[in-house]
Amino acid sequence: MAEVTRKRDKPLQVNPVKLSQPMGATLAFSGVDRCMPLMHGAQGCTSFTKVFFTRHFCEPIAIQTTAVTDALAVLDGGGYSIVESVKNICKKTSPSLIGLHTTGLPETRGDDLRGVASKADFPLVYVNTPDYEGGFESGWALTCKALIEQLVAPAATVNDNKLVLLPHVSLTPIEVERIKELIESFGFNVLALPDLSTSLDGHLGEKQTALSSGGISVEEIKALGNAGLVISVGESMRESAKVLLQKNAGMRHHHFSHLQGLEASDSLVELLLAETGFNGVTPKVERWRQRLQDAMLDSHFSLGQTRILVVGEPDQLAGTCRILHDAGGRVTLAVSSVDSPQLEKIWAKRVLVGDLEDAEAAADEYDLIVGNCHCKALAHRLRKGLVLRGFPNWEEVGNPLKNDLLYEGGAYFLYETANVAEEMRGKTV
Amino acid sequence: MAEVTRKRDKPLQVNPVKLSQPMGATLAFSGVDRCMPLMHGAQGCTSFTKVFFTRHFCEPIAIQTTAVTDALAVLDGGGYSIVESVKNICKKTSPSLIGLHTTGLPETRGDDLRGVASKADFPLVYVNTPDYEGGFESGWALTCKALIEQLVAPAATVNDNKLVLLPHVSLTPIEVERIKELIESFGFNVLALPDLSTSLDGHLGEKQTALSSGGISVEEIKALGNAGLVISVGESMRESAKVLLQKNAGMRHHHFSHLQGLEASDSLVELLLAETGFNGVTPKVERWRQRLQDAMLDSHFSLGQTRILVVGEPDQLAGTCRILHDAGGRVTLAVSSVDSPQLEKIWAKRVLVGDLEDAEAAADEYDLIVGNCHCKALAHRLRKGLVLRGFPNWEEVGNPLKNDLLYEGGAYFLYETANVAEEMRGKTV
Amino acid sequence: MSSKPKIKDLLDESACEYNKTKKQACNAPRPGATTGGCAFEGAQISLFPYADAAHLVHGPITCLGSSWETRATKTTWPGRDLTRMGFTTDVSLNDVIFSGEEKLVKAIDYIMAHYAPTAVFVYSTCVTAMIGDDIDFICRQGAEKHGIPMVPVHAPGFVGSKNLGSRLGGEAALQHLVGTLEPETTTPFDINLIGEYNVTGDMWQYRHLLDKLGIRVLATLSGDGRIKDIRCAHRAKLNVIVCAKSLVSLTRKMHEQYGIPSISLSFYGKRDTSKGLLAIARALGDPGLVARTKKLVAYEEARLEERLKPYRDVFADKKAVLNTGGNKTWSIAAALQDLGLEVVATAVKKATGDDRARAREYLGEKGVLMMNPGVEQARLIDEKGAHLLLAGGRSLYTAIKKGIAFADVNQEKKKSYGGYDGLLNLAEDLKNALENPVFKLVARRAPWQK
Amino acid sequence: MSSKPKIKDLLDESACEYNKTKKQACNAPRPGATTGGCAFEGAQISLFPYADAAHLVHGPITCLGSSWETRATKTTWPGRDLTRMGFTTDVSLNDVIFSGEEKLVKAIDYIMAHYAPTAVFVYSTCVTAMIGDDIDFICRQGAEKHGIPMVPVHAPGFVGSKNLGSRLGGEAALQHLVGTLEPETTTPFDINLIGEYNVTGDMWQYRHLLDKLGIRVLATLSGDGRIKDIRCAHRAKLNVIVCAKSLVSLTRKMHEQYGIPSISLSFYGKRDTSKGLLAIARALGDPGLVARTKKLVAYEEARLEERLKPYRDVFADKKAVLNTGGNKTWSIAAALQDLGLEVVATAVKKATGDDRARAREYLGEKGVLMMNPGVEQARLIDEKGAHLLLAGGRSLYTAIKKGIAFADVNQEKKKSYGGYDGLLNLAEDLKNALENPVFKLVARRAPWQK
Repeated sequence: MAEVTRKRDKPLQVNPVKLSQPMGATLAFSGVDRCMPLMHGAQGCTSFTKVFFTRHFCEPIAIQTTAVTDALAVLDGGGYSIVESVKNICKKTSPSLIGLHTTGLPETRGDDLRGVASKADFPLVYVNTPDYEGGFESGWALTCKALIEQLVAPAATVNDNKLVLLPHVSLTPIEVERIKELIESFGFNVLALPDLSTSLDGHLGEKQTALSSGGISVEEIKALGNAGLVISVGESMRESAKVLLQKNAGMRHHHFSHLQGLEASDSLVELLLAETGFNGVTPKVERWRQRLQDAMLDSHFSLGQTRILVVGEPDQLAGTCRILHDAGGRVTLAVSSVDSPQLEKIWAKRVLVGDLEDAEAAADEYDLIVGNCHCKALAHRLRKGLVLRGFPNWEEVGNPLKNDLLYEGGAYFLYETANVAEEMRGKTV
Repeated sequence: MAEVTRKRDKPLQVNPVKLSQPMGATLAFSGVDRCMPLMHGAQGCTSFTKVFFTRHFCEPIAIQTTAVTDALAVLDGGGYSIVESVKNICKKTSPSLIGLHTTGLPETRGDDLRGVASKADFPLVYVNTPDYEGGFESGWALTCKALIEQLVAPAATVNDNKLVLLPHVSLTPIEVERIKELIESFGFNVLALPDLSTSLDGHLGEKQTALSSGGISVEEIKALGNAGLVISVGESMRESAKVLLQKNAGMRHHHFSHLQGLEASDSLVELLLAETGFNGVTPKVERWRQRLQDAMLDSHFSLGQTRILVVGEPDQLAGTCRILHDAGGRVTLAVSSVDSPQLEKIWAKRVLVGDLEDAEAAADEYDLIVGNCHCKALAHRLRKGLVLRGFPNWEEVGNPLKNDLLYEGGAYFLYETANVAEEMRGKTV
Repeated sequence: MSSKPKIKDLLDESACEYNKTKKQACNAPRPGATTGGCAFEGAQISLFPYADAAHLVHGPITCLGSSWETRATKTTWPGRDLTRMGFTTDVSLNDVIFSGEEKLVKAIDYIMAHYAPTAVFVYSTCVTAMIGDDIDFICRQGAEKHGIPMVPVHAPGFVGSKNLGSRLGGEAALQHLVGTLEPETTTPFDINLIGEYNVTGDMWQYRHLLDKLGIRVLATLSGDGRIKDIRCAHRAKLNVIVCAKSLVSLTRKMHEQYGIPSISLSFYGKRDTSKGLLAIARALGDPGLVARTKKLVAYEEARLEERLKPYRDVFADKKAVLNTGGNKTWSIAAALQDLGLEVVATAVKKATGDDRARAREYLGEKGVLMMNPGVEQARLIDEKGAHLLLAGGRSLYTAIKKGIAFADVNQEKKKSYGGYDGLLNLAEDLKNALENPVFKLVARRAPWQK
Repeated sequence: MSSKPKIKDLLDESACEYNKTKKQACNAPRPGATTGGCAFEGAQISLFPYADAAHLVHGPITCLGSSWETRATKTTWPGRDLTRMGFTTDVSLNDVIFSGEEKLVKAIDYIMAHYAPTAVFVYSTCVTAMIGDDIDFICRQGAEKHGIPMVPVHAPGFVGSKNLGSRLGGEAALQHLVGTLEPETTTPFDINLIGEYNVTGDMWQYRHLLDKLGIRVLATLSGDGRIKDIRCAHRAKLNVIVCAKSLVSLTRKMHEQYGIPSISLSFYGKRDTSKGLLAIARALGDPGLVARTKKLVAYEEARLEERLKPYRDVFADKKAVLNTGGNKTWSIAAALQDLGLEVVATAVKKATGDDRARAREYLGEKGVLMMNPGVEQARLIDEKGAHLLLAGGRSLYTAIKKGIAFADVNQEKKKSYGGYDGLLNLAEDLKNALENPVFKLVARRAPWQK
């Protein structure tokens, strides 16, 4: 499909799109109810991460640091600072889970996380997420996998009405909610792991706690083993699905690369129809499909003459590029933060593992950018249209409610993009 | 509340916001299933109206004209051209209703509409909507009233589960749908009159006809008389509610000035709780209320420093100004297309019946504009932010799906407005 | 003395060779079965592009409220672009009862005080025509008071179609503006462009070529036009009617009054643009100019061909069905052919006899002239194996059902398709349509319908 | 020779009078109970505003990937603003195993080839410090090769807090830049601004006043700074530390090495701005300058008062509770008082002894210094009848519960509150908060909860 350039020939990142693996882990733990994500490393990683997500979600973010310091860095081996952290966290709050994840520092030192965790006298899930490997998407995926491996109880029977949804990191809270809603309309009891739709969706809670509030509960995670069906969304989540299936031989699994656009949405519905034997959907779903069809037609003329750069995580690129392509958008370049098997399947002329300097160098290939707020300076400098998507978006409020998925979200996304494209053309004419 | 200037001291409209009464009538008839709106006047009024709505909704618009001409204009008295029109329309299609509405021409001439209509051997509702009186909002409201007066059968019993919703002209299709959905979640069977949510919501239908497709059916209108409850939204709809209540002494009526913002949304829910005796709402509604609260807080800092001009129809202004005010927005000026009792209740510093020249003269009173696409040139010239709302919006696709109402729509509207305000400030700094 | 033109005379316009057979249809729209704009709209179309003049609509709000800012008629006028503004007296019931004349006078004064235009057009509309407001008198008075031309335009909607309105607009300009001023200089190659409204900048696609040839556009009616220029239009050596049958009577009168000959042509597509330029040169009667024009045309055609090369592969062996009306029936067909597409059918239902003849000429014997396109087009797509349907929005569904590409010929255009360069825009848009997967995709059946 | 500063020395900084009692807390953050940035962030903060220098972060992606474009530190640098760019070697597992030095060298070469900065700062981070990459050597080599200063910054996150990092950044500048160039001219009134990062343009709120007084800003560390200026900083007559305790050791060393005295002040609020300007004038020791400054201060204060008039009514009798940390504890309090608000309480939990003393000074005996603001603030709002809570985002819920206005003191600011003019911005924002109905409204109970 696309011409994929994986190998970076640059010795550095200039204006990076890439985000770190431990940050993905933090976010995944934020989708577990009353969890305290505990980042193992120097205090700065945690501080940066906290500020990053606080600004993106406009919500207080629960997270703590093992605050590894100079002296300890060499001597400790991780045990002391982790044990101390757990102690100090529990002094102030009572989390249902501590989500221990590493940064590059303890990994370089070679901390024995498993050893420390095995001795913890507190519910704790650990995951190795050095920031010199992988990225945001893999950090989230590894954490999801760790949650399954370390928490889910093996089971022998299945509950056919119970369905586990494994969403990739770039799905917004509202998007996860909408997938759940669609599946629920077929009579399933859906559990998303992780589940940001009830934790970071931007709601005014009764009171503030220092822990994540909302998300899937630890008890629910433990009991996932008897779900009849597992649906993973995004290439990065395949591995999580695999380990979940190892918990119960009776589980069945379906995978979706993404859920954007008519075809992908149809596939999910088709699967659900097949699984349930239903012969129809709710009138609402039916209506939104017709609206997406109309949105595709209403936006096709504008998008058909628009050359687009999409910037983001691999699984995010897959869906976004596809829906744009389907409505005629000419995705001439997709800049991916990291490498992924997903890249080959992306509907773009050219896919590049790169940074925003690379995007800038290709400026005459596109008219409009879909990407995070770091793209704003770029768009401004190059006079391109901009649709803000992905992490971070510090320029806008309301990020958790941006829905580009399935029939409804697809319609809105196409309208928004076409409108930005026209606005941009109006300016440059 | 506001300082209201009703009297125009100008002998003309310069860059008008005002739209004509017959156009409001056309739109109202478009919310009746398989109706053919028939505008009585010269062909141009119809042609302008058709193009206007086609571009706004991105949909083919069903409408015909009596095509009054020079010669006939003086002689005919309306009878001939109306009867001929009905005949010609029925040659090609089989409408369930013909919606006859006038323009200034036959009204000036003094056509006896009632007389002609009484002799029609076809289902026909007529309404006098000269364009030298009233405006868009009153044309819609008069039509709704005419539909009730001329179609609804009087009744003596009521069905407590049946509820009639009377929405004002500026509510978008999706907004009407969302009101219906909320009310339906309390177990009501809701019928909206008119109902654009199923006709002009922008869906790809099975096949195209020359008639409106979707909307409330004529049979349903005829049977509205036994509804237990009537809910009118917008000052302009009070009269329609009144005539509906005359059809059945057992009906009860509740009125809402608008349904934007936390308080108004709460009032509707409160009413529904009281009427049904339910002691709670669906988890979804509950969640969206929390999200609206959060949106108010997330947007308050930005809106609190933003001075806003809102332009539109009176009932539209009422809701939009209120939700902005509630989140701290400083609505310094509201420009209304026409006069209305609603104007006194508008949450703005100053309300003016006027045009965009008046708005331009007050340019240093605001930073951001909420208004129709005619405001674009203004915003561009004056370097103001712009949130496109109201009729017409030819600059954007997807207008039928813009939802600013109730908890969910309110949250999205505040986020959108705050984001535009910040974007605007970022540019001018 | 009223400035109202005699409608019947205009309808009987002798210069319109197919008029005899169509008079009835032109004349009386059928109630309940009519589409298209009214005379008022037509008059606005023909006069509105004067950006230095105020266009004041004397009527209720429908006439202007629904129509201002709908036409992208571009201008180089350095002052405030009055075509992007809307002025209307918005007459009320009170005015209907007691006359709207006082309001109109005040409105003119207001406009003069605030916008100082170089002229004011006052458009009567159905209601104000019926109540008998004397716009002739008011304009005369206003012109005297303010010292600029004020033009009453008598084209209320009820007198007839858009087409008729355009003629009425032209008449008003002829009667009140043409011949009221003398140009500072004249040249042997002065022409007027009549009926070119510069929508989306169409005129600018060829005007620079006229400049290059030394042909001066003295005045336009009315694209990127100036009031002072149209007032001098009687000194032109040639009237060039651009794709606008409706103004034939205007040019005939100018011939009668000022001895200016006229030619009618189109700047749509490569061949017609070339033909048009040569026709002007020939009509101006200078052999040197004709030679220069031939050279220029050859150069421009070669340049265009070069730039069309990337599109050749996309269009090769592609067949199109065209469903539109009027002169688009053949002018778009010609442009499509210029791009290398085969036009297998074109609708002629809403075309004049002249247009049909031209369509036949361009399509050849094999081409189908559809008299009932709504029914025929679907069948022809199958029979001919067409790849592209160009039609109005309602036909989109036909294209989707057939799974072929669609282009909306009525879509409000933002870029010009005129002249040589405009053809590149058309090529780009059609390429985008042909390559757009949406038409096939959107036809997917829903999972629950399988 | 390593350029690594001795951390212990910095922590023991004698110029910090409250240090003795707080050493432990400064030194070791408590695992699982620590907030705030690391040394790397602090170093970036203090050096990043040099827009003409490239800031290359040698480490894995977390350090820069999450932090670039987060600080609105404004500049007048006419070249490409390098503070709005992010450069990082993004070290991989391979680099961790085999050393990242080669990559770093190439990265520097790349930056020089593509962006030609006037200097390069190379920041070590936890991982690259642990694997022992020799950034001193690489910078030395790079400086020789490219002929510009290359500054190794040894502030990996694990050495300590943001505060310590700022000192380390300052040390790096002192060691590698200060004194490496001579200014073209000097004046008797040359000063350096130390610790002013011109965030949101704070510095520009008073810099024009210094200009007016004839005080020249020779160099800044580092707001709107230039590399060539900081290299000449050793010729200043005075170091002015702006609201930044952390750089006290730097100025002490500059005093020792170059004999430059220093003063510490704040430009926040009316009184402190005036005091600050006068302190500079006095420290420069010129009676004429002092007299001029007094006059200017009087003029500016009067001008400010005039412009604050419209706000007086809004703030009259309004009481505020302030919950923040560090020097904001008293500096914001002072500014609030300047606006006419009564500050009934301020949090001192996260303040130094010096800050607490100042807070007491500003609030007087009646004011409450909160040691446990999380618990105390809600009670104090009731007791004192406060109208406004200024705190971090988490306290918003307290304000809502109490139905009073809230202002987020940690909110990422886009406009400056500094100097006289900045106080007007603060006034406007607080007026907006006090008048905003949202805090009361959002507290409405849901209909189903009534």
